[in-house]
Amino acid sequence: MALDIYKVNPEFRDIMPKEIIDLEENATWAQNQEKPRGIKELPETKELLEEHSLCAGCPEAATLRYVLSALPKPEETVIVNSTGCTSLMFPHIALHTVHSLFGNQNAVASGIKRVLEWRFPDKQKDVVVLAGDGATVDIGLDYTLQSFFRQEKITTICFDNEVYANTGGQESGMTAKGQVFKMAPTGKKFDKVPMWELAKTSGCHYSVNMTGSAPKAVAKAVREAILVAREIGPTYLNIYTPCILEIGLSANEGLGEMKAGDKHRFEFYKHVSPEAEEYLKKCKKEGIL
Amino acid sequence: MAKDSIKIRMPALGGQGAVTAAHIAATAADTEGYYAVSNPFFGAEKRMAPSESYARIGTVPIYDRGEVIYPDIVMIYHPQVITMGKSYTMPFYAGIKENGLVIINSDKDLLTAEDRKTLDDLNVKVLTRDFTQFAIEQAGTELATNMAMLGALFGALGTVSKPAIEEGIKDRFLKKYTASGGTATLDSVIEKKFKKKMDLIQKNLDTASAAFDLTAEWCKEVGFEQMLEAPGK
Amino acid sequence: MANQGPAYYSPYPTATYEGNITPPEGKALLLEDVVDEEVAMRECARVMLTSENATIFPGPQVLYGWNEEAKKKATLIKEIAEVLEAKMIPMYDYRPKYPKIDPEVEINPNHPNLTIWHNNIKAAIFVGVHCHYANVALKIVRSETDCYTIAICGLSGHEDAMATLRDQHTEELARFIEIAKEVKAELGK
Amino acid sequence: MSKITDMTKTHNWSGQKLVSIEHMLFEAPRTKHFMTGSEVLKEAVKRATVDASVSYPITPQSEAAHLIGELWAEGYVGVYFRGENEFGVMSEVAGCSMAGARTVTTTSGPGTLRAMENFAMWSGTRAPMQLCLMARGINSPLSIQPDNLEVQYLLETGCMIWYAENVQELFDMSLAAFTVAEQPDVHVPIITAVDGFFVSHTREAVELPDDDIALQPYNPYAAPLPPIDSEMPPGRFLRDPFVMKSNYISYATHASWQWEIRSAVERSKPYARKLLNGLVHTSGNLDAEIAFVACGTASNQAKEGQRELEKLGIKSKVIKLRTIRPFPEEELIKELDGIKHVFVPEFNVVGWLANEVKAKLYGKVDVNIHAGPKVAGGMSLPAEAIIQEVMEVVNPGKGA
Repeated sequence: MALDIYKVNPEFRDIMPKEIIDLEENATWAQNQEKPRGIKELPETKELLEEHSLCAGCPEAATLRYVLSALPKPEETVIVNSTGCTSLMFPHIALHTVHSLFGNQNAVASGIKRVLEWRFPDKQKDVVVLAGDGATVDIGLDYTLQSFFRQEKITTICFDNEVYANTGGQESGMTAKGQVFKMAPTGKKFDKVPMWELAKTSGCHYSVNMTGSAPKAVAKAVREAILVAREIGPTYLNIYTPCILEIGLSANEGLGEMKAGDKHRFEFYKHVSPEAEEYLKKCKKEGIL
Repeated sequence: MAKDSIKIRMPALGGQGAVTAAHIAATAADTEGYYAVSNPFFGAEKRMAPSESYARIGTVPIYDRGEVIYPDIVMIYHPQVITMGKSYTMPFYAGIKENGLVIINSDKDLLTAEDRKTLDDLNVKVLTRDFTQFAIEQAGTELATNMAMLGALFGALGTVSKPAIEEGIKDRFLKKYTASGGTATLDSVIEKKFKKKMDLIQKNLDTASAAFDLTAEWCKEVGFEQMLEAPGK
Repeated sequence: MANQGPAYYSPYPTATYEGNITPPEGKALLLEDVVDEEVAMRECARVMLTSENATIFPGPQVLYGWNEEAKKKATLIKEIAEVLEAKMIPMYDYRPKYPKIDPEVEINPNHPNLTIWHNNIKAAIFVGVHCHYANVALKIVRSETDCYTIAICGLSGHEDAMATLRDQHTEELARFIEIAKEVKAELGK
Repeated sequence: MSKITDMTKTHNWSGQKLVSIEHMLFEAPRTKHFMTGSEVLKEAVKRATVDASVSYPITPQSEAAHLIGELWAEGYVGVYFRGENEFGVMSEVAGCSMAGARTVTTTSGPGTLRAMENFAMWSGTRAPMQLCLMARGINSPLSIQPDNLEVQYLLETGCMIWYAENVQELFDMSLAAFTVAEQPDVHVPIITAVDGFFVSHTREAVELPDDDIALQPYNPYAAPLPPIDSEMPPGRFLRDPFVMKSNYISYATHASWQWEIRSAVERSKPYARKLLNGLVHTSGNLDAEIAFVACGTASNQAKEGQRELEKLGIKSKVIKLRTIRPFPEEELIKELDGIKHVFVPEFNVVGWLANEVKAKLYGKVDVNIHAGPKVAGGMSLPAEAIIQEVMEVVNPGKGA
């Protein structure tokens, strides 16, 4: 039934704007496809994200497009957000989503996931958390980690821009040591929180640190993380999506910044638990990866 | 003149079973046809630290809740309530009403001359007795002290029958009740001690019954009159 | 554009603060009066047939074919539009749209007044809109426009509309069509 | 564990026969039990076809929260776990409720304040869960005693607030609460408050229907917003979007949204009048010139005071407010006909109910409103104290 919520009744097709008809006819819903959805379809198909008000050239906006293109089954996926720049995109995602409060995203997602499992025992509904580094690692750290400890079957994606961007550029726990931001006028005094490692030791079966520079790599990680969360347990993705505004780059320089990160501070890190490893092999065999 | 309702305060030490006793007292009174309410003191009680519970019994609906400030009956479960001031209320008889009753579990008289005068002026009768020793004699364990105290209470009241008390005790130990972790542990210790639940209940009943008789006899001796109206039909 | 001034920035007073709430089961609400459903249906039809640019705003619950009732309702609503000679402008989702809506072709609950102003709509039916967003929109509309609003609701109705019908399912919509046809004939249209 | 698919048209997943709230409250035969407030909440939840509950320990609500866990283990409740702290728990139950579950949780005192940000979010997102609040003191200094100051903090959260006087009322109210909160035109959270310990830990007689019946399940599709389950249009749906002026929209959306929450609370009145047998209950001497206006245990104490005053030849009546949000203004004004002195007994240092009563009656009724007698920090409020306060006002200088 989930895909039916996008089907426009014939009586109203003539009055509906194109973007809505497109969503029904031209988006890559998993149910309509044999092959896994992916980044390659972005140019030809209707995207799940409509126009939003992030800064021009924001790497977060681009990375969200990759994430949405890679959801294994968007029509059965709920995304939980938190306060921050990302929340300016959320109303425009063509899925059921929740904003809630600043920092409580993994708690809300835990409740949603458990109830969806209870209400739909015969369906597979994915719950994904997508929030910034302030929400995930500072104000919401307790709820992030506790959801890992409890082995909640959700995927947590942190768009790590190393700063509180929406509030105007303040230091976060994910800011690099020495960086001067507001509230750290003489530079940050402690190291960047190694959240991907905390995720591993806190029980995540899949934990990745990467940048948003390579769309395919992002899509692959998203897909693997969600599949592992379905069957095995919590998964975590830390994706560097720099705030070009706060580090003084122009709209076309975000990609270069991420590429530089790939070689240095955001060198690819991946932890996969043995159970997850085995499960992913199985997925590959079955062609769902 | 007998009253339409009375309030009972039970200062004790954590682990003595005063909360359980108040619970059973109210259940027994309810069985007898009274309105009855029981509650513990609302604190972070620990074993051997002060602990207090309350029961209210009447022939009219009982609205009053919480700590009993003006009791008709005060039951002291442990000498340390008086000697070490392990009590929420000082002195232990604070607020006691005229013609009231104090029951003290102690092997010696703990009242000062001043205490005695205050209580005499209010015509409050005092029964001091070693109910712990009594429990050991009757049930073979000091854990039945609360049953002895309970029996003493009803012996003094005279209007709640032994079958109703029996009902109250059985209800408490046969049904599943919510209890704090400490109480639940003690429940299981008691159960282990008696091996069989019915054995435990019988010993408790016997202890309460013997204390009932003893106190009823004492009331006659000292001229303690009926305090609470008989329950309505 | 309707009158606007400091008092109109807030949609206060809402109907509940004037003492009006949703009608009891089996009844309808016309302004502050609880009336029989048929009385309200007649009045709704009359207003729609006699007001400038009467428009129906179908919401997501009827726009999409997510269950059998929605599919049947879609057919009936189309017929209502034909009988009432009303235009249809969809409220297809509730997002605060960026950068702006096109008031010719859509209505958005966050600023429904824009569509009403732009199209000079003097009477409108909200149908299939989730109650919360219907109420958010109706409160704005009642304070910022002079549009006569009608809420045809599958649940408990909407006191912030000028007229509301509650528990409206396919049977009730069919009955409304019949009544609208009668009223239309009476009006000599 | 039960499965939701075990539910039939006539029976829920734990095999209980589904009945209407009217049958549950007014028609089903009842038998007498002797239990505490914590135990009776379990009995209510057991009969309420509850999908989900999340718990966290804090005195005095812990026992009620344990017992709901037992119901889950016994198959009566679908989802149950211990959260990390009250802020987390109140977010977890928000997730449960938004995902379409009939949801209940409990908290007390400092837990209420820790979770505070959630309550306005709950009402803002029209999530109709029930919070059973067993009120206690708030820090500092630390106290676990019955004191209901925390209720004042909840008054403007947009949640309904009902106040139960005793164990029996807690049972009946918490069942009615699910039904009223889930009405499509209400559909906001409900806080059923009791004074901790005075109700949670006090053992008294209650009349309960048998436990082989239960309320009809919650229907998340008869709601003012779609549940977050990808099963109801619109497919593009953020449950609680940014609507502030900066990038989109206007002030009007947020304002209208907030008025709508308050309107929803008002719309609960007819349902509550029916299921609670009125929003106020009055007892005592109906021709009196002295009235106590109270809620919760304070109305219990006022009744004790009224009875003692009557023995002294002084007439008074007790007007018990059963709902605080919505505030039963009409009913209260009617009950105050002929009254000269209003006393508002309370278990907190502020006198928040007196403030409420004064604000709501200002300019409408010509009575003297005395903010008291009040006690705080968990003290009892004996009839003796009530009599003294009344005497000082009506019979100054002469004492009781």
